[in-house]
Amino acid sequence: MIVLPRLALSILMVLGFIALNGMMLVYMERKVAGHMQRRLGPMEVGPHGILQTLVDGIKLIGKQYIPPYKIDRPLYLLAPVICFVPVVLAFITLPFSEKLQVRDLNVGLLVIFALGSMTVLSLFMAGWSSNNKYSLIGAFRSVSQSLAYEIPMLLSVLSIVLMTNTLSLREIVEAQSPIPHIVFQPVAFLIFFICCVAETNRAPFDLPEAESELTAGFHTEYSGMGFALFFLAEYTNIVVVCATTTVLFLGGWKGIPLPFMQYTGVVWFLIKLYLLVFVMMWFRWTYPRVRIDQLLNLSWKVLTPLALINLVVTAVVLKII
Amino acid sequence: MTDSLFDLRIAGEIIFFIFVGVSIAGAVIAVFSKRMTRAVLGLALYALGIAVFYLYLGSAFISVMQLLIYVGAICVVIAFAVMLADPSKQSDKRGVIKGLLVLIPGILPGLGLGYLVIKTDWIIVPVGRFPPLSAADIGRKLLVEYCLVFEVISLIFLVAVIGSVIVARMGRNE
Amino acid sequence: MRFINEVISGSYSLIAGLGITIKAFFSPIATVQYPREVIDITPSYRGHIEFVHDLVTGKPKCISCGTCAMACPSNCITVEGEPLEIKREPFHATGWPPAISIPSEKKKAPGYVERLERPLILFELDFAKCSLCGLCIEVCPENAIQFSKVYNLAGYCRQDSRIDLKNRFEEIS
Amino acid sequence: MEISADRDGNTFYLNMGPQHPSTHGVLRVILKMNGEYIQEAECVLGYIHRMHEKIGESMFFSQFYAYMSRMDYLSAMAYNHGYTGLIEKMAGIEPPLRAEYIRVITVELNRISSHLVWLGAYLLDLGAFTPIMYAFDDREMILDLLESITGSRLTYSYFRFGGVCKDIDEDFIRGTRAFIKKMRSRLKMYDTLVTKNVIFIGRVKDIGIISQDMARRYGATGPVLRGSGIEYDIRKNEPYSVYPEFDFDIPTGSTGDARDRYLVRVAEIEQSLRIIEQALDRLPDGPYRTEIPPFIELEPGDCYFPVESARGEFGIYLVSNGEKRPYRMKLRTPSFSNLSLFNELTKGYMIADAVSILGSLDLVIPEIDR
Amino acid sequence: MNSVLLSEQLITYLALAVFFFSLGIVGLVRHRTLIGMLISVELILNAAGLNFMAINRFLVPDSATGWIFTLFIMGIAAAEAAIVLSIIVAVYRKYRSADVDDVCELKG
Repeated sequence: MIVLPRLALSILMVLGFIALNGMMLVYMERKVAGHMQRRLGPMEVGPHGILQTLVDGIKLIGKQYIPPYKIDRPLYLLAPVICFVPVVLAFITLPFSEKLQVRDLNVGLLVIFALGSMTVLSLFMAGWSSNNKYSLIGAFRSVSQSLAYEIPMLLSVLSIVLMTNTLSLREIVEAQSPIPHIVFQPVAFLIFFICCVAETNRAPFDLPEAESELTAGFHTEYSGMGFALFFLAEYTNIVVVCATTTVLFLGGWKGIPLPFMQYTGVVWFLIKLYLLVFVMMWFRWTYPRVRIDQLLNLSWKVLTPLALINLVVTAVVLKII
Repeated sequence: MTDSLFDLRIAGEIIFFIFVGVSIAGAVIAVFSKRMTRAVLGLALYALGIAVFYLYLGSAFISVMQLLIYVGAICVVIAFAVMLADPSKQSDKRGVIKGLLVLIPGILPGLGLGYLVIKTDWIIVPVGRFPPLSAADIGRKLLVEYCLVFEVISLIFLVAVIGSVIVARMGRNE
Repeated sequence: MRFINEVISGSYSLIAGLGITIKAFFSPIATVQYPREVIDITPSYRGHIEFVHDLVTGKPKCISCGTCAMACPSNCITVEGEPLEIKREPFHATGWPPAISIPSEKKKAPGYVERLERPLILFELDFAKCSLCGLCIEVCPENAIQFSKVYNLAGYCRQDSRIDLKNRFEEIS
Repeated sequence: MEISADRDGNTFYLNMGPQHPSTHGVLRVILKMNGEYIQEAECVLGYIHRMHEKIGESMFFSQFYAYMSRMDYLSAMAYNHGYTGLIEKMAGIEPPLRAEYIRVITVELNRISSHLVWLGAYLLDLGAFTPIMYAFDDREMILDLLESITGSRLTYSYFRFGGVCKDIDEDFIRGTRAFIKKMRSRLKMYDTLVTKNVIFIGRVKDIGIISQDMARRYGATGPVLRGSGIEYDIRKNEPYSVYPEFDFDIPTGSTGDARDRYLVRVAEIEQSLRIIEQALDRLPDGPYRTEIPPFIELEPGDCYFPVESARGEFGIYLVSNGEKRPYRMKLRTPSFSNLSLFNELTKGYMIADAVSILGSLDLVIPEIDR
Repeated sequence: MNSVLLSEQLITYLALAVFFFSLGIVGLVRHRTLIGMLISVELILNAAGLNFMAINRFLVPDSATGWIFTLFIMGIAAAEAAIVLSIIVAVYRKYRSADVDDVCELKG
């Protein structure tokens, strides 16, 4: 049986990818921010500041653990872990290329959403247990936000599921072999991507950690590794949602054929993935933050009806065809 | 049965017991914790354990739905209520005897059911004979065989949504 | 209809904003990489004060009259001259400053007295208090002090910020 | 967790500040909240109170310059202008015309730089990270220009009784003209990036509406007052210096919400550019300073002299008893009056709106506490 | 009974379900707040779902009836949670408490 070694290798690769990717994304974010603000960003550690994130990570590991007064300690300690683990588990089913996939589950899409919805609980726990009102308000916001945005997200994905008749991510990619779904479903793509931005708490929807209002929101009281885990989870989450978008709408690993396409498809996948990540960063460094009621209004009054209409139209069109 | 396969099954068994522990711990926390936030966490752990049991029972779909609905929706909604209604001031004034007395209504049906479980002669059908069911099968069944139930449930959902909105708005006068 | 209009114009504004930032992304940077590149300081830069180098005598022109110390809003200048037995001429009513000299064109102004020189013992500037307002330079009757062009000042303790201008002058010259 | 709540359990208190990203300094606001909604906002002042008025009473007149810049570090020039103008008015000193023009140019440049800082910081409060960098990029040009004549970048101490301490040169004039040209194109950029942005409009429109009556009641001045549609500008209504010679408008808003205050400030940048342009065109030759004795005395009497700083009316009331030091000095600072609006403004708004309102009032905390 | 592994025995799941069911009932009696009671109800419902799944798997593996019932239970649980929570919020607004002992009068 090669199951066990394969599993171990996959876990190693996923963890390595997450760690590297976290570093890479933080570096990318700083550089994108820097250049959009006509600065250079980090330049000191390593060539062009590549190692800056590593140094920051080491600093965070070395930091003292400072529990605030009157915290709910088990929850306080568990929250970063609970935030991080589901995000990592989502990599189980993400197809990076035809062969580079830990496990193709026939309910892969649902797995990703289920795991994604678990993050909210950790934000709630972090906000509640820190004994800080700013954290509490941040937790409030994150819970209501993710509740509101999960609905249009799932609805917009349903139209894709209707088209492909499967929940397996690999089959969804295979289904868009000449033309990616974004061509047929631009509205669903837009809704899904907006919901992704909101689900990952990125600007302009970064209300749970709005620093000018709530100092740092739910992780105000975290320092050192707790903070690092939240941070890493946030960036990994970005990759997960962008990868999901790539799989659902942009045709996954499909692209101009390369040698060993079964493996090198990952190149196309990563290009599409990081393009989406770049767009997310682009949003963040351009827009002001929306207010909580506007955020909820956008979800309930615009995105949800739009997604429903899109779903119905898709169903009708599919029936006619 | 090769050795390595046997190892894999043993590993599966170990993981199973880990999650038995997790779910029992979660349930105990959910029931006996004084702080509601911890109870919510307990419920989440318990739901996670149950989801893993469903996986062992051969249904990844139900397992994922369990995660999505229980951890992702119900726990979050309960967390929301905890924040809104703030029941953390709950005081447990019961004495030890009363506390133990509370266990009786739980233990009695438990014993009864346990007796039934042991006494009944279950006719086990070997699993491997049939192809595994998929999400598509469920969908088909849901919309053909159990169509009426499905409709009734959706009606209940509608009523629930409208009702909860109305009830939640009731107290708000301003 | 109005709603759709709003949505369209709103989306357009968002896309226009994105256009601005992406243009900035590809345009050259506006910052200076400080330790490697340094911008020249302007000629009128105000550093801490220092003595003017008198080309004739090669000594500070300071006559230790103490006017600068009196003019300083933050009391950061300490001037000590050798004691001289002189009759102090009143400047205004309060008997201050003790001695002051003035350029010849100013001599007719009321309240000034004749020039009296006192050798300088100590001229100390507490830079931590100094706000670089330049009043000491303006009131100096001999034009003996000026702004230096030193700008990277740092120290480990409060004493480091006390600059003895006399010593500094001697070190430089 | 424990929440210090009211007896009815419905409200709780949130301490915003003294160290909070959006109070821009050590201002503390005690918010009485009902969920995300604010019921009361009590401002607690005095964290950096430095007794400027009392210090003024123990100093010679000329010594107080440096302290003037330290109140409002963003528009220090206007504060110097106010103080200089007051003493000149009381002592009957007539500064040369060139000095007055230089004063107007530098004050208006400083006003633009102050508005730019406000623009960036306000958008930072609203969660946009990039405009502050662009604003600081533009401001850097102003600071370079001012540094080239005054020698410092923030607290200038440039004015003197009877003139300014250093003449401007050709380089400065050329640089200023280049800046005006660049700033006009940059204003278009801000218009696209910020003013028309739908998220920005959503965050500022109909937020913190100040009615005309309310603005008058609280003694608000500056863009806060003009945002509510009252055309009141010291430069026009009580002209000082050479402002009557210039042709410029007073931008006013209509509804008095945060967006109007924003628009008024952006329009003021344009008007300031116009003033600078005219002043550069008509800059007269001649001396830049009249020599007066360094330690002047004032006749007994009192005087109030207001100027229009970037934040509103800054006035000094000074009582002299004939000595070299003032007998009593009272500073009227605009942010202090404008802040007093905050409690009434935020009632019923959300905490995010409170940040938006606080930013739109354009507060400089050292000036409030002085 | 051709397997020795406990994870492949019907009795394990049934025992677990019975345990969780009794625990849920204990919680229902023990908790005084509405939210706590709601959590206990969720425990009971999940125990029922586990029972359905186990019996479906071991007794009628060719049918998906148990799965569908579990799905329905989840749906009902979600709807029930939503309703109960809205009631809790309404009650809290009225009585300033989510404690059942405090909410003992029936007039509106």
